[in-house]
Amino acid sequence: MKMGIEEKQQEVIDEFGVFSDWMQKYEYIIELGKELPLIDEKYKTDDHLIRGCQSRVWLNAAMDESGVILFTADSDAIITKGLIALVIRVLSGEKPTDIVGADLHFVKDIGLQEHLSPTRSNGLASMIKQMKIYALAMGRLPA
Amino acid sequence: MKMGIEEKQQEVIDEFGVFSDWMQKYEYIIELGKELPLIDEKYKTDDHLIRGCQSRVWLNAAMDESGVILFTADSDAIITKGLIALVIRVLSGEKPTDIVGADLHFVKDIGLQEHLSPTRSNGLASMIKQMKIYALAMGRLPA
Amino acid sequence: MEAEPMIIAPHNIEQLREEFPLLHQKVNGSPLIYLDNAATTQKPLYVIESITNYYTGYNANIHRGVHHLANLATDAFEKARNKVKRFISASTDSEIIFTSGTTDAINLVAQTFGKSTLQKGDEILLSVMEHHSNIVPWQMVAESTGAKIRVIPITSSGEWDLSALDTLIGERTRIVAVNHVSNALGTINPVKILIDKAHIAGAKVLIDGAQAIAHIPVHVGYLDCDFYCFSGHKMYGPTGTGVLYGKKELLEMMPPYRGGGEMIETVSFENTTFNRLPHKFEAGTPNIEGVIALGAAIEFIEQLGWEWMNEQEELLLQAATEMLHSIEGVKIYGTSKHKVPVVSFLAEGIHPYDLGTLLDKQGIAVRTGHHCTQPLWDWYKISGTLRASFSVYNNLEEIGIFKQALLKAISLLK
Amino acid sequence: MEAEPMIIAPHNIEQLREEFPLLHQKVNGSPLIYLDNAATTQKPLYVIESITNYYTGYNANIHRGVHHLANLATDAFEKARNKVKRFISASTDSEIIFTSGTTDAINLVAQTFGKSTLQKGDEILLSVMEHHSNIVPWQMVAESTGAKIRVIPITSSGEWDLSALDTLIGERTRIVAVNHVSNALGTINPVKILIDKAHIAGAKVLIDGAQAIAHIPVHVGYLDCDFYCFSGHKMYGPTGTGVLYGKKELLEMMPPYRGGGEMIETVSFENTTFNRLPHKFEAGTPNIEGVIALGAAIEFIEQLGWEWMNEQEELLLQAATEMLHSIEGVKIYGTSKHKVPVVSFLAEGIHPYDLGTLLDKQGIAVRTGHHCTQPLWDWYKISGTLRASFSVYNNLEEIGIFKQALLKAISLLK
Ligand SMILES: Cc1ncc(COP(=O)(O)O)c(C=O)c1O
Ligand SMILES: Cc1ncc(COP(=O)(O)O)c(C=O)c1O
Repeated sequence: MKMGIEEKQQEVIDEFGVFSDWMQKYEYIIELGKELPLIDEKYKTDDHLIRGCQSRVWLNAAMDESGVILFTADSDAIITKGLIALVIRVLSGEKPTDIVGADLHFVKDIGLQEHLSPTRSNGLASMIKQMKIYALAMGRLPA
Repeated sequence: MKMGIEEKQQEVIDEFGVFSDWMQKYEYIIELGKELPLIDEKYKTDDHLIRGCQSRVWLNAAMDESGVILFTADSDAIITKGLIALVIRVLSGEKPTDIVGADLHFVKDIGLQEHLSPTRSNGLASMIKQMKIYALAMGRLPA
Repeated sequence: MEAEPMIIAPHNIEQLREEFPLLHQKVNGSPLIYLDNAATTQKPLYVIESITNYYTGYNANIHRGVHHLANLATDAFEKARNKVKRFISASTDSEIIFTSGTTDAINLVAQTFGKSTLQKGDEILLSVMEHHSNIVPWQMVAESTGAKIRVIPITSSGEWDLSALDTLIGERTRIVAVNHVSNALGTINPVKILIDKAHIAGAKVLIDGAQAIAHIPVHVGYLDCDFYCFSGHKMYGPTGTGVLYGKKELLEMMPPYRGGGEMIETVSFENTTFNRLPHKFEAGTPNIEGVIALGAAIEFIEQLGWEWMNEQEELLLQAATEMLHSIEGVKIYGTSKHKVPVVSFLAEGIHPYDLGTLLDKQGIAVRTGHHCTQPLWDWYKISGTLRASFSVYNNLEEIGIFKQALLKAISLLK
Repeated sequence: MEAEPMIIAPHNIEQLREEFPLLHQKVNGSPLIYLDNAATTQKPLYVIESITNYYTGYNANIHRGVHHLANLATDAFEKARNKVKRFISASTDSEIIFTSGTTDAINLVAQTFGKSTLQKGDEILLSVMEHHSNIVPWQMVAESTGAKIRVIPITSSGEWDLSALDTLIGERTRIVAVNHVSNALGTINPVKILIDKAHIAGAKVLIDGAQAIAHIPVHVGYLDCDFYCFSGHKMYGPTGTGVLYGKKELLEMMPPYRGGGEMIETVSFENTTFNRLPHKFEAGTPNIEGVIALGAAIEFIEQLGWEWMNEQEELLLQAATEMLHSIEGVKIYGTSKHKVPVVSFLAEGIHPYDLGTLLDKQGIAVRTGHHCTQPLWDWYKISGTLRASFSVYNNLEEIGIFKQALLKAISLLK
C-alpha cells in the first residue's frame, strides 16, 4: 500500500537513525544529491528559480491524472540537492490538501533544522514554501 | 600702575579663593552678571550675536586711541553674563597681541572649567574665541 | 528559561532602579536625579547585557551567511523584527524597516514616498508643535517638488485646534505628518481623528511616535496610520536604532532610498533589481547589535506592562505638575488633560539656562532650550523652556528634592 | 591613566586572543575558527567595555545639554571625532561626518554632491570590482540625473587595468568612486595614481575604504581624495557606525542630506537655516554609544600599531595562499602582489555553498557566495567563491586546521 506523508517522514528518520555523526549524515545527503533525477532542462529557467538562495534551486510541479502532485527539482549545490531529494520523497505524489497541511518535522528530527531557518539562504525553507503554494494553487483547479 | 592680563587673572582667582562651595561662587557670578554694564543697544543685533549658544550673547569690540581693545557684551542669561564679566575684566583694555596670546587659566583655577568645554553651549568658549578673532583682526589695522 | 521568565523588570520602583546602574551616582556632590528622559532614557541591565552577549557570543554579519555565527546573528536580528511587529501590532514582519532613528525614518518616507508622489501645489500638513525632525525633511521635499506646507494651529493649552482641520485638509492634501506625543509639551495628540479625516480626503498619514512609544500602547492596525516612526534610544533601547513601520502596499510601491548591499536582488552595470521587503529599504550592514538590543528593550517594556507603567507615570506627572504650580511665578507650558509625564515650564524673569545650570549643580538633569521645536516657541512668543521628563524609574522622593532645588535656584537668581 | 597606558592590545597572539571573548567557543563540536573578518571583525573587550561604561556611566543625549551627563557624553562623542580625524590624518574635525556605515556614507555623497553637480552626459567612473554599496547609489543618481557610468576593467590577477584609464577618464568624468581594497579579492588598489589622474581631469574622487581601514594606514591628506568612507564594524568597532571624510570646501558647498534636529541652526515654517559642519550632515540623535566605541576601536588599532599588524597579516596571507596552492583543484581569485589577508577561492567542480557548509560543520566560518560583488564574478564568469579573510587574532595553527577541514570536505564532496 502507498505510504502517506507521515510514514515517509518516519522512514527517513529511521534511515538517519543509524548515523552517529554529522559526517555520515552529510555523506548520505550528498549521495542522495547525486541520485536526484534531474529536472527537465526546459524547467531550468528563471520562472522556476527559487529566490533568495545562495545555491540555485529550480522546482517544477505537475498534477497527474489521479490528482496527486509530482515534484521535480534541481540545484547547483549538491547538499541542497540532497536535502531537496528528501523533501521531494516525502511530498511528491501526495494530494494537494495533504501537502498544504504537512508538518515536515523530519528535518528537525534528523538534526538538520538549521537548514530550515527562514533566514538561512540555502533555499530549503523557500522551496518548501513554494511547494505548498503550488499545492494550494493546484488544489483549486478542477481535478 | 595698570595691571596686565596675568595680574587680573590672579586677582579673580584670589577673589574666588574665599568661597567654600558652588553656591557662593554662583551667587558672586550672578552678582557680577547683574552689574555688567550693558552693551549699547545698537550692538544687540545678529551681527554681534555669538552663534551656537543656549543663551544669547552679544559682543562688541572697539579700539581706543591708545591701541587697546575695549570689549562690551551682554547676555540674556545672567550666569553667562557674570562669566562674561569676568572674561571682559581680564581681557578688556589690553593690547591685541596680548589678547591673542592670552591663556585664560583662571576659569579652570576657580573651578568653572566646565563652562569652557567647546561642546558646552553656554557661549563662554565661543565668546573667548570671538574676542581673540577680533583682537587678531584689529591688531592688523593701522594703530 | 521559556517556562519561568526571568524577572528583568520588577514592579517595585526601588528594585527597578537597581536594574539601571547609571542612576546610582553623584553629580556635583548630590545624588543624580535624571529628568531628561524625553531626550533619551537610561538603559536597563537586560538591554546592556544583550549587547555584551551579542559581542561576546555570536557577533557576525547577517543574511546570506552559511556559517553558524551568521545564522545565530541573523535569527536574533529577525526575531527582533518580529518583536517590533508584535509590539506595535503590525500585520507582517515585512512592514518593519530598521533605520538609525526617527529622523532617518521620516527622511526615508519624505525622500521616497514624498518625492515620488508630491506635485507642485500639493500640500503637506504638519502641526505647530512638530519636532524639527518632522519639519525639515518635509521642507526639503517641498522645495524640490513645489509642494506647500500647511500647519495645524494649537490652543494655548498646547492641543491641536481641531476646528481648523476642515479648512486645512482638502483635496490638495497628500501627506499629513504629525507627532503622536509632543516632546516639548507632553500632549498626547488625538491622532486617530486626524488619520481618519486625512484618509477621507485621500491623504496618507505619517505619525512621529518618538515620544509615544515608551509611554502609551501603540497599535498601528487600530490607528490605521500609513507610516509610524520611532527611535530605540527613547524606549530603554540603544542609540543608533529606529523603526519605520509602513503599510505593505505603500512600501511595495515606494522607490528604494539608499542603494547598496542587502537591498538588491541582482546587480549588474546594465540592470539592477531590488530585494523584497523589508530588505529593499535596509541597504548595507545594519546596526545588528542595536536592533537585537532594541528587541531586548521591547521585552523589558512588555514585562513592565502598560498598566503598571501608566499608573506610575500618571503619579509622577500629577506630582510634578502640582509641585510646579505650588511655586510662585512658575508657569507650565502644555496643560492638556492627556499628557505623558513631561512638564515644560518657565520661572518668571529667569532664563532657562540659568535655572538649568543651578539645577545641574544640585545633581538634577533637566533639559533647557528649544527642545528642537522652535516654531512652537515662536507661537508662544518665548525662546524655550525648562523641561523635566520622567520615566518609570523616577520616584516621588525625587520630585520633592527637585522642588527644594528649584526653590534654592530661583532664590539665587532673583 | 595617561601616564602609563593600559595594555589593551598585547603584541602576542595568544594574549591578544584573550581580548576577544567570542573566539573561545566551540561550533558544531569543534573550536571556532573565525575567517569571516572581511564581513565583520570580532570586538576586543576594550571596545565592548566602552559601550558598557557609556550606558552604566554617562549615557545622555548630546549637544545643547546643560547637565553634567550631557556634557560628558558630548565630550566623549566629540573626542571620538577627533580620534577619527587623527587616525586618517584629516585636517579638521569638521571634515569627519558620522554615518551609520560605509553604505550610508556613499549614499550621502551620491545624493548631495552627486545629485547637485551631475548633469546629463556627465560620467561616473567605477571599477569592475566594486562592492554593490559603491555601485547601486551611483546607478540611482545616474538614473535621476542622466549621468553615465563607466567601468575600469581588471586583469585576470584581479588588478585594475591601468592602461584603460586614459580612455576612461575624460572631460565628462565628474566623479570617480572606487574601493581602496577589494572585499572579494583582497587587492590593494593603487588609488593614489587614480586620484591624481582624476584631479587633472577635474573630477572628484570618493574612496570606499571599508576594507582598507583595518589593514593599511590611511592618510587622506596624502591621498588627496575628496571623500573617504568606512564602517566601524569592520575595524574592531561596533555595528551601526561609519565615517564619511570629505574635504571641507566640498562639504561646505554640498546641500544637506537628511533634515532634522542637530543639523539646523534655526527652524521656522518660513525659513530654515542649517548648522555648521560637521553637524549639518548629522541629523537627529546619532549613534552616540557606537561612535564612542568606534573611538575605542581606533585606540585599540593604534596600540597594536601598523607595523606589528601588517607583519602578522602578511604571515597569515602567505600561509593561507600557500596552503590553498597545495590543494589540488583549488584556484585562488585575486593574485595581486599587494593584498590584505583575504583569499577568495574555488575547488574544482564543487559549489561554494557545499564547501562552506561542510567547513561550518567543522567549526570554520568562511563566507560563500557573491560577497556583494556580482559584476566582478560576471567578469570572471563564475557566480561567486569561498572567501577566507583574516584578522590579527588569527594564527597559523588555524590555517593548518583549515587545511585539514578543507581536504575532508572536498573528499566528501567529490
Ligand atoms: C568594499 C566594501 N564597500 C562597502 C561595504 C559596505 O559596508 P557596510 O555594509 O558596512 O555599509 C563593504 C562591506 O561589506 C565592503 O567590503
Ligand atoms: C517628537 C520627536 N520627533 C523626532 C525626534 C527625533 O528622534 P531622533 O533624534 O532619535 O531621530 C524626537 C527626539 O528628540 C522627538 O522628540
